[in-house]
Amino acid sequence: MSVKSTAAGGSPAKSRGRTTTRGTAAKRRAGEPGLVQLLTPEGERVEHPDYAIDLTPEELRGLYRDMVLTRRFDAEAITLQRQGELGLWASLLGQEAAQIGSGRATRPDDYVFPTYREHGVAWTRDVDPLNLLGMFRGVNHGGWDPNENNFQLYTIVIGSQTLHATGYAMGVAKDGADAAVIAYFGDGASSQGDVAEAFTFAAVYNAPVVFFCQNNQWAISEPTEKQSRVPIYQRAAGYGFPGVRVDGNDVLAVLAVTRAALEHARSGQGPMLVEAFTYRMGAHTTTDDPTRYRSDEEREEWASKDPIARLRTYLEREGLADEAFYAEIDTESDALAKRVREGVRNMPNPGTMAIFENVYADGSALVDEERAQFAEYLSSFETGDVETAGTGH
Amino acid sequence: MSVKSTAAGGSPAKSRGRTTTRGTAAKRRAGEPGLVQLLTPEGERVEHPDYAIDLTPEELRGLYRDMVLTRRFDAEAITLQRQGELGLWASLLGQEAAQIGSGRATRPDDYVFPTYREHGVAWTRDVDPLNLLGMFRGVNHGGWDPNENNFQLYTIVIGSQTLHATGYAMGVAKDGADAAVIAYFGDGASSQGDVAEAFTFAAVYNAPVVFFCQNNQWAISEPTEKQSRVPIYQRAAGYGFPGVRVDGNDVLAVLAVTRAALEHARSGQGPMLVEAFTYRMGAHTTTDDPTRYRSDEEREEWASKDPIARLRTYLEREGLADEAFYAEIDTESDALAKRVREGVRNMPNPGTMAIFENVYADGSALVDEERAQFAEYLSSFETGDVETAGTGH
Amino acid sequence: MTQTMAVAKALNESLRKALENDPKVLIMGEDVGKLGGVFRITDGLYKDFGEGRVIDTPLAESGIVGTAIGLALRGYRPVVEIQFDGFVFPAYDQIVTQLAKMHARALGKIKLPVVIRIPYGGGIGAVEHHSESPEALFAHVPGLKVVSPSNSSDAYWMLQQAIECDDPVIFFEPKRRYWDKGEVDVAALPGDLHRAVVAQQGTDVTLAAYGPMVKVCLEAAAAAANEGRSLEVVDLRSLSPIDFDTIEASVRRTGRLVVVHEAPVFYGAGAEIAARITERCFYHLEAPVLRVGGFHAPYPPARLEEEYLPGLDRVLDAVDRALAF
Amino acid sequence: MTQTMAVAKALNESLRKALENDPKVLIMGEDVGKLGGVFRITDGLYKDFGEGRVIDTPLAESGIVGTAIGLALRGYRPVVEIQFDGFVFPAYDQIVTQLAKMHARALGKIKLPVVIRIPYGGGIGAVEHHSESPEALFAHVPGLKVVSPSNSSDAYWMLQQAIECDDPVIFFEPKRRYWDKGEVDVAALPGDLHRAVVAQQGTDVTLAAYGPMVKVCLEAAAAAANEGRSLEVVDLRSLSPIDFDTIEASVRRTGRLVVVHEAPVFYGAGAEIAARITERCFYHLEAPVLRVGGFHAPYPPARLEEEYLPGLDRVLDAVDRALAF
Ligand SMILES: Cc1ncc(C[n+]2csc(CCOP(=O)(O)OP(=O)(O)O)c2C)c(N)n1
Ligand SMILES: Cc1ncc(C[n+]2csc(CCOP(=O)(O)OP(=O)(O)O)c2C)c(N)n1
Ligand SMILES: [Mg+2]
Ligand SMILES: [Mg+2]
Repeated sequence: MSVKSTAAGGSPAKSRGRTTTRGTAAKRRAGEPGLVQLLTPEGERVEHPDYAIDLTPEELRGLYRDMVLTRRFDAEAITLQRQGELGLWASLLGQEAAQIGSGRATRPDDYVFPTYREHGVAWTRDVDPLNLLGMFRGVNHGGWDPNENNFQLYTIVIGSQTLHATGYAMGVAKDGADAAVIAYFGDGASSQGDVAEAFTFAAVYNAPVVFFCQNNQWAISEPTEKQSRVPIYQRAAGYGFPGVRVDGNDVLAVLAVTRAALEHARSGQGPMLVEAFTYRMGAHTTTDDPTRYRSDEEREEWASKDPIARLRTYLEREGLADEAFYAEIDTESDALAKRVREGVRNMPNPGTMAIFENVYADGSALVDEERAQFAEYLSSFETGDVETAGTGH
Repeated sequence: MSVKSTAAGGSPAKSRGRTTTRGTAAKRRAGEPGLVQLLTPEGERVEHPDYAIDLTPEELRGLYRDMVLTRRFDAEAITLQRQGELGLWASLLGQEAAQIGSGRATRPDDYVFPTYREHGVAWTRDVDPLNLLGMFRGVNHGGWDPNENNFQLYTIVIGSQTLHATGYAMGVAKDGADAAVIAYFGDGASSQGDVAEAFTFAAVYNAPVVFFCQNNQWAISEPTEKQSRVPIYQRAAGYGFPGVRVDGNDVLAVLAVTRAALEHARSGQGPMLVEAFTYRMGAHTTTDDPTRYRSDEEREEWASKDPIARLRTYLEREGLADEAFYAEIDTESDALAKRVREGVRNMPNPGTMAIFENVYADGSALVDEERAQFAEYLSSFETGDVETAGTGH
Repeated sequence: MTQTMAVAKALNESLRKALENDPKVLIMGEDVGKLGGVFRITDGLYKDFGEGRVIDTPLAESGIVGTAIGLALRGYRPVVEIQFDGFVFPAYDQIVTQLAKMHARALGKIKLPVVIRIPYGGGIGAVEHHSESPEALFAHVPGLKVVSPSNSSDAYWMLQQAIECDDPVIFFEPKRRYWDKGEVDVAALPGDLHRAVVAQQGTDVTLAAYGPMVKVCLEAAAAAANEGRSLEVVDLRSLSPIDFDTIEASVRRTGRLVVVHEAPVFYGAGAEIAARITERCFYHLEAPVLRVGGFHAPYPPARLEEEYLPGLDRVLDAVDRALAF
Repeated sequence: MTQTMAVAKALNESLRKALENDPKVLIMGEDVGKLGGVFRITDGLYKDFGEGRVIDTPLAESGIVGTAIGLALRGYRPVVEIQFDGFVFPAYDQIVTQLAKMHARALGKIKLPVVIRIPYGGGIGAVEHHSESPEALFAHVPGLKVVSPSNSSDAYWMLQQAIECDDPVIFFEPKRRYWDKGEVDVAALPGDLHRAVVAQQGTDVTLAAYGPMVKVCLEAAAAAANEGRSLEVVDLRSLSPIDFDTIEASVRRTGRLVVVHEAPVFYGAGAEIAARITERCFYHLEAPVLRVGGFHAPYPPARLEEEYLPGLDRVLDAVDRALAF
């Protein structure tokens, strides 16, 4: 297949005016050129000249299952947050196709660098969902072994992981390994200097990395227009590699495009940027109140493009799954939710002295000293003036 | 007779050039797609469909004079460095057209944000050349009043001034002022995250700023390929504004393109990127040894595109200046060199207590305390144990 | 003219007043517009002053501070919000190499009246990067002023003063005190922005703290009083410069000093205070200056922060040790 | 096996040895390849090890450190060069929020063996940003180790050890000592990277210094000896952690301590040392710990640096004051 870029130089005469008023989402997005789509919002299968995909019914059902279970996991996490079991949750609601499609495009040897919202991608990498909950519960800052599933820790500082991904990809290339790297980031993150530097390094070293931008239209309260006045995928061309925009609510298109991009990288052609055009259906996190900055209509309009409903319509129309299949997924979902619920509730708090663990790999006399002093201090409560203990240290 | 670029169509253009060298010019431009040129290396006047310029003989002579005097100033600074009068010098040799052409395109109300090499631009802004030498002599870090000539202080941290320029331009737009801002930076700087963020802010706020990249092919020892695998001007499109590459050794083209870009900005159309394709003929700075990383042939090839020789050929061919003119410039050059030489030699060292000056605008008790203590310490030498004084404090 | 308001509200009113008083004042940051900031410190300002004065920026901290510098050069007085302490570092280069130095670079010919507001410190049960106390990393840098209010009145007045100051001011807001209420006299003439105040008089030991820890120290003083010990609490308010005179005067009375902050002790503000006060009060100190603060470890996950953060007991333990010396 | 070489050469040989010993070691930075670095510390390495091992990077410090982190995650051991002290700040975010914290974030399951070499300090007559001493801004950050050699032997061995260390190490090179020659025993087993050493024994006052200031202190000790005063000089070598035991042992002997560094005194390393040593040696100190260092002002233009930098006289003045206390 061919990977196209959209490059444009130009003279002042060709400059593009800037929209000062925001129309509805539909109006803004209507007629977006170059959006790769293989399944319409109405669940109709369409073809694209550059991106083809041919999946077995089983594979199609697998994608459906992935998305449903991911959504169920996400919903359970929101509930657990409301119940006080988690301190915070960043929901992926609405972004299931972007995450499952791209995650399923990766091979085991590929390496994933997520933000803090890639629960669906983690699912495709066989990361135990409970691992994702530790930092949101506040028992650790991540804590899993990234090398177990080639899935790096969640990274909160916006954009910084794109550089780690690029460096990792440079290493992959050095090793001559048959693998690629994928770096997730958001529309907001596209403004960070680190992301631009990652583009530069990846291009200059021809690193096998796919930059996967989930443009979910919002960076907390800021619409994408606050980050860029042209579609984000176009940025790649200016750095010398191809960019493509895919319907991020179309799991087939995301899978096809990401596969092609990863293959592009793996085969020595260097980096590629994929912009998955999607929508954050929920709040930014559980502490956010999106009613302060966006309209119900916009949300409703995107609800009609729901990635799961879309695939289900297609499966039903084509008769690719029977009732037993859907029933089984319901059962699986309940089991997953139960496991997550119980797992979180039983997740142990770290011991106090964990504060001093893993600051250094090779140890530090300073940490040793502070640990010893603190241990002595704590033990003073056991032996002596217990009456003041417990009111906070 | 009409001389047109083979790379671009457009309306027939008037030409003062001659047919005899047409092939050469066309071939050169064909090799560099999109390079705007109005004067060939052979001193031949050509037309460009998008950028026209019509200068009086006096204006043409003015540009020549600017370039010659700038070069002379630069040469004198190098000499002064060799003589130990300056600690360092960053020569602009070879970049006179890029700087004079762009600087002369600015209007008095426009504002310039330079790097550390824009001696030619400073010249066009009527900044006293002696001001530029303070930091290289080590008597200050710049020290002139940027608002006197709307020429900001030299900035050494690569790329950071592009954000200041963008913020300033946002202010210009807020004020509804009829002015534009121009930010200089190098090919190396194009890799800095700050420059990318400046592009983003400028585009999102439609700020009246021209990003002027002098691609002099080298960032110290690193060729441009270490910064980008596509021409730098193309980066603009991905941020939603126009980019253009101009022959940076062609003062007419630089003037025309920068004028258009500034007018684009001033007229509310937002930012623009100009890449001036030029060459650093000398060392990066006086401490650099370019023989370690680049070839004589390269330098010689670029010498044949010299910006000053090119304009002189044109002036001579067209009979636009007489011997008296050239003689006068020689005299002026000598006078300038003399003034600079004497000015530098007589430039006073700052007094010791200047260390504590201008740390804060509103003062600080801490600085006051340290100043007082140091003054007391210094005065102890006057009164008592003078024998240890003078061996370094 | 005294009103009761939370620290967050005091900051909000302070910004409102600044926007009203001076058309050159601008608010900039991520989500400061329609949303009113993740802590609602800018709530209502976008609505009342418009997007020309209250500016939602791209998600790029270096860009925010860098363009604020440019706006300041143009004559504006930008008040920048960094969303959380842990996200100031992408802007660190612009702050340290440009904002802090430009006035000196110009030999005083230009001014950089930029305020950078940073909600800081822990205690709100947040995830990584949302609970840090990086103030020492700014106080060490010449050219910056660093302050932190501990209560509503100081929140209100110190922010006004920071905005009026012609120097760059890093304004650290104690985020876990945002909801604490206090009296604000909006008509009172404020004192010097960089003066420390004795928040509680006492005779036995001086506690020096700032921002979120002042409350802890006041509680410690109250608890100690029950045991018959009289602690003096100095609210430093300013971390660069530091009002050593006020601390010195207190230590000359009490003979003992404990410095308390959330930031790691190692190379923290307490070190500077201990060093300088020991030099000034060598013969008045009955015990070495002791420090209570964060450990040399990344800020821990939320479930450990109660153990990690200096509280009443750790402060009183240090008081005990100072008295036992 | 003892050879005489300049500090710059010792660093070069050390890098060469590291590249030879471990195929995972990489050199990265601006102009480190063909040019051999602006100070020629990587001279010849590009030629001998190729562009796969000695990597000229785009001009972007955050990118350099950020990709070095990625390479470390892939199993490499990048040794990064920052061209000058004043240019490390664009990388500060990656260093502080990622490099320093990732090991803890993973509960120890991944390691970040990245060395960041920074030529630092003044005295070479350079322009702005080329003479700074930002070490405290790194030492305050948990998760980083910070060291600085003062002589050829330490340059050679400490760099080896930093590269072998599984933690991120910020390696500050005293640029004005690059050309100072010294003995290097390339066969000697090195001591602990974080141990301080007594560089000169004495009895009256302890001088503690690191990097470029060690030489000044040794000269001060020699000058003082002529006046019949015996100064002990401790070369700290490591700034995080600090070997307080060695300093304490010295101060228990001498009773007096002067800490010397180029960095601004305010919130500098001297503050931490003064605070901790005063706590440890309260009854042994005959005078408060005194500090000699940079002022709270931007590093001045070159023509003022001789006045600005702590020299013999300022050190001896502090010694006088310590003895007169
Ligand atoms: C450097 C930095 N600045 C600010 C934040 C606070 N913050 C967390 S998420 C977020 C918005 C991110 O938007 P986007 O990149 O579009 O990702 P999304 O949350 O939509 O998935 C912000 C501003 C941060 N985490 N890091
Ligand atoms: C942030 C930063 N990193 C490194 C340097 C050191 N340095 C000074 S000039 C230079 C090369 C700049 O190249 P370019 O941007 O092409 O400008 P030119 O010197 O060619 O005009 C470097 C690396 C610096 N000044 N700032
Ligand atoms: Mg988003
Ligand atoms: Mg260059």
